[in-house]
Amino acid sequence: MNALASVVFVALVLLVATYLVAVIDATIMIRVSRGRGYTGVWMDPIARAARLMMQRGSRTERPDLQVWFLAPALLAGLGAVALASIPVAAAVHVADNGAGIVLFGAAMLQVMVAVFLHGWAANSVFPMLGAFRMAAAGMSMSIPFSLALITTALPAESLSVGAIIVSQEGLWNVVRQPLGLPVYLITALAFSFWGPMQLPDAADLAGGTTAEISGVALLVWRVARIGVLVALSAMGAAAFLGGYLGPVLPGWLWMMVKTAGLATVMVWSGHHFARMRIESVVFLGWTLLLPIALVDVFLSGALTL
Amino acid sequence: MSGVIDLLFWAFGASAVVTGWLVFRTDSMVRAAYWLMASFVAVGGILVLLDAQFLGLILILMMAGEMTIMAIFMVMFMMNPAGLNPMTMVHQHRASIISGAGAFIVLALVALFANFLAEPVPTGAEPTVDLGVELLGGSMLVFETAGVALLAVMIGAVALVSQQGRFGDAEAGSLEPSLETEGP
Amino acid sequence: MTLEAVLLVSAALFGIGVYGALSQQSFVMIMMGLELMLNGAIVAAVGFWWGTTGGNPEGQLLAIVVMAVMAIEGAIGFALVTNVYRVRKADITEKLRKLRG
Amino acid sequence: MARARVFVGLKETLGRLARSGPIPVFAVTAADAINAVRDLGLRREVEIVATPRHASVLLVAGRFGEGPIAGLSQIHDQLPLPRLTVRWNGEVLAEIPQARLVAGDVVELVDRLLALDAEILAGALASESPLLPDVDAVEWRGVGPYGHGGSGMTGGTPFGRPLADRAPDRDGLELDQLPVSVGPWVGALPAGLELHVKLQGDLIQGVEVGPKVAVMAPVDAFVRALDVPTPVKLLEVERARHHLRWLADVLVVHGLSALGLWALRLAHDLSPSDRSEVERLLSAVRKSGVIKLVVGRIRGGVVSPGVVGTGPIGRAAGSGDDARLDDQSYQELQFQPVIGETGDTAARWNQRMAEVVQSLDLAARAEERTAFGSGCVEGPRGLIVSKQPPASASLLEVLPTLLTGLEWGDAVSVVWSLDLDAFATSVVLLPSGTET
Repeated sequence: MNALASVVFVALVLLVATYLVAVIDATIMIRVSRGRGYTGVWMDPIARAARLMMQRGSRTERPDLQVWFLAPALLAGLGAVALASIPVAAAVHVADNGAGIVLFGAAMLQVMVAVFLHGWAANSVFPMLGAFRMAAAGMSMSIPFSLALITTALPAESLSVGAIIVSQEGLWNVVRQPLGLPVYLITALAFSFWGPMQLPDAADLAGGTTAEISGVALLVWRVARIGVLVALSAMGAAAFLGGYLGPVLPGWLWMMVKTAGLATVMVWSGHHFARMRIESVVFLGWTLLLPIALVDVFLSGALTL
Repeated sequence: MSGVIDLLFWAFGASAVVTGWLVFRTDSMVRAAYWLMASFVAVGGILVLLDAQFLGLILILMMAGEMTIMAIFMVMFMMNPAGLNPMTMVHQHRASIISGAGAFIVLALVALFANFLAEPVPTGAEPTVDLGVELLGGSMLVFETAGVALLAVMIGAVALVSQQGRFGDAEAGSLEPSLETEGP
Repeated sequence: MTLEAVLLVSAALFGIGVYGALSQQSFVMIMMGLELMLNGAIVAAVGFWWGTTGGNPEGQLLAIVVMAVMAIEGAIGFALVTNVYRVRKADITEKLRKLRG
Repeated sequence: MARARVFVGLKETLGRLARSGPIPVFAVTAADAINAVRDLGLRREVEIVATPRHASVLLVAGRFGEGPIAGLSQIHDQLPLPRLTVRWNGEVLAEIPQARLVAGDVVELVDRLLALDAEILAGALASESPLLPDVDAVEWRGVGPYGHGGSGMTGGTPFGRPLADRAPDRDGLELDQLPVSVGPWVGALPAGLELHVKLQGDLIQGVEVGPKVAVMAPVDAFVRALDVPTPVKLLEVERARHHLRWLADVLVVHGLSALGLWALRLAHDLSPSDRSEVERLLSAVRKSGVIKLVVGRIRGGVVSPGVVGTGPIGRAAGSGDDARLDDQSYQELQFQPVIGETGDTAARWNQRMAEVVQSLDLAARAEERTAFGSGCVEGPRGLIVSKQPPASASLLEVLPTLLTGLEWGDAVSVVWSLDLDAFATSVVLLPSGTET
């Protein structure tokens, strides 16, 4: 019973958050494109979802059908698992066991697998190129990502996200580990393949891994992608911005505000920075972010001692 | 509660074995790689059930990357990696089956009939914390050795694959070997 | 969930790994067999730690060492496959009669 | 029974909800309709999508030449059900006779689209059935002991399909080369451009440009200026508009769809007074890092003045050749062309962005002056001479050498940066319609 309740809880949180992020995205889109006097922002995501629900799915010649259908569900599930490892308020969490942050990291690295399978299974050239791009970007970003994340566990002397939040009572990690949050956010863009790192589903691949899907599959994929972004923002808020800690307002509200803030930053970056070349992404990950992340680890370790 | 645990354990165990078996049964190389990853994920679940959360999760975390690399290598090096045309690429098949089954039977017999001392993990223990203390305490040397070994391997691997390796161009002295067996 | 059950699963994984490593022709598939054997080894190691050591962390340490071995095997294996392929254009064992350059 | 009613109710609700959002449209456009389709993309009721899989409506716009339109039937069948084809400002399609004919401007088209879409969503209108039989292009048949066919593990034609052949690559490995053909109608490439590419991973090992799609050449202000002296103001505003529309396209391709929409809005009703707004857009584009960090990092894609001497491409490569220099009224305006150096992708971006501002400046100072009318005009793509193919036509020949060795993403950037006229209409029509 309890398990069922928590599943429903996570699913609801994910859906609501996804809708809100979609609205934020539409709003920024309107503002940047100078589309004055448009009021349909709140309706827009719902309308698009409804249309996709009414569409039939599509087939390519000899796709890997099971994998093709499962990949969007897998991505959605990974977003949910990742979100489940994060306390939304003091001691309110679903799966923050002794090593919650490792669970989160594991789920996020599996995103790479979901996207690769999604692109591979379509048996079509643009999706396949998208899959290879995701593999390259994910490989280069996974180590800085994990390092920046695991560093926040040093002051807490624990791998549980709850303990990490509690350890920021006096001072948030964003101050204590100034290198952590930037590295985390950049790599998070790669794992939610958003904005400057929107490589697998890029426009120069006519939609990349989504180029051959339509209808419900496309809807699930888009929702799941935003869900991953939400999970990444929530973890950023928990690991660097003190999660539910904060004056006056109740904890869950603080968590929501901080998560929305980080999500907005990432979505905003998508409309203001051009998509990077895959080569630059790999270069950035290995030669810039990796050393910075290592310095971050050493500094924080020294500070903790 | 332990009923649920048992159920989960058998579910994980069965899926680990079945997916491990499917690795060598599928035609699609990408599927093979990710069946193997599924097996690892199931094993990770088993480890979590065995109170080794950290190990289980880190295993899943590691395998995402490693199996993606595997899949890409399969796509690179195998003709028809999508398995659009069925093929079996095996040799000494019967011998392999026999030795595989033999290994299983021997180990299974050991597992069933050897008697091990029963000292389970005490309830309320914090294995993750203990492991951390151990890694940076008593067994630091082992841990560091593993790290250094990995570093050496990274350097060695790069030296091996770089086209201009330590011993000059990797192409040097390359020749296409024939599939015919030399001599009787 | 008893130690015997855990060891049975580990034995099955190891057996499948042996079969794969011996039967496959493609280098990468052989590596998969090896990985599967190590997979079984991890299950056994953690199983013993869980069942017989009374929570002595060195048991987990063994599993970590096995994982390191796994990573090493992967890295060296892929490097060798790449190099062999580059020099000999060989991707299956039958194409490698002799190991001399 | 009851369940059926619930299902119908649900479908109605979904349909009503869907109607409040944009209609995803996949456009197959001839040369004379490209700008009209861009204006269509400005309407909130419509969203132009990059792949037929995401579209509800297939829009075939503009006047095509004789014969079937390449790949149209396949695209039609790729649209998910429920689907609908609309033929805009053109003849009846041989392939899709049931396509709804719409004549008129964007407003009329949008009204018609809304009505048709509402009917389709309500189920009042039957969705279009596929045009082609759903059979494999080549029969799949098993050969050999395991059906892998022919010679050994690597080779033969499995199920009658040839395997990708292997070729050496830049890492000294010998890996598969996928022969794929892209286009002529795909969001990643300019309309009408068909490429046959040999891909190794995402590295392009060989390119052939497919056959051109036959279309009627558009008659724009520059073509009219061939024989009628035309106000400088009009010409320069048109030039700036052309470059802004190009900018909109490339921004979308580089993931900046919002800025692209902004550029389209500016281009839609552009006047010399918009200069400050345009400069705001251009600085936003520069801030996005697309020039310095993306196209600026591409190795290759350099077009020398020897290949294309005129137009923004030639000037970006350092050639000072510009027909406006020889025109009297431009001389009165002290016109001096902007001249780049490197001739690479980034240079072409900077060139056009600079020329937008310059053209608006010229238009602001032009007063009532008129220019050209003597059979040769400096068009937005370069020199236009009556009775001769446009200068940009030669770009299609050099495309293979430009793209080979680039990664796919870089290749797409280079292609778009060329502002290709993929139809390369060799026949320039005069206003009278008589071919010269």
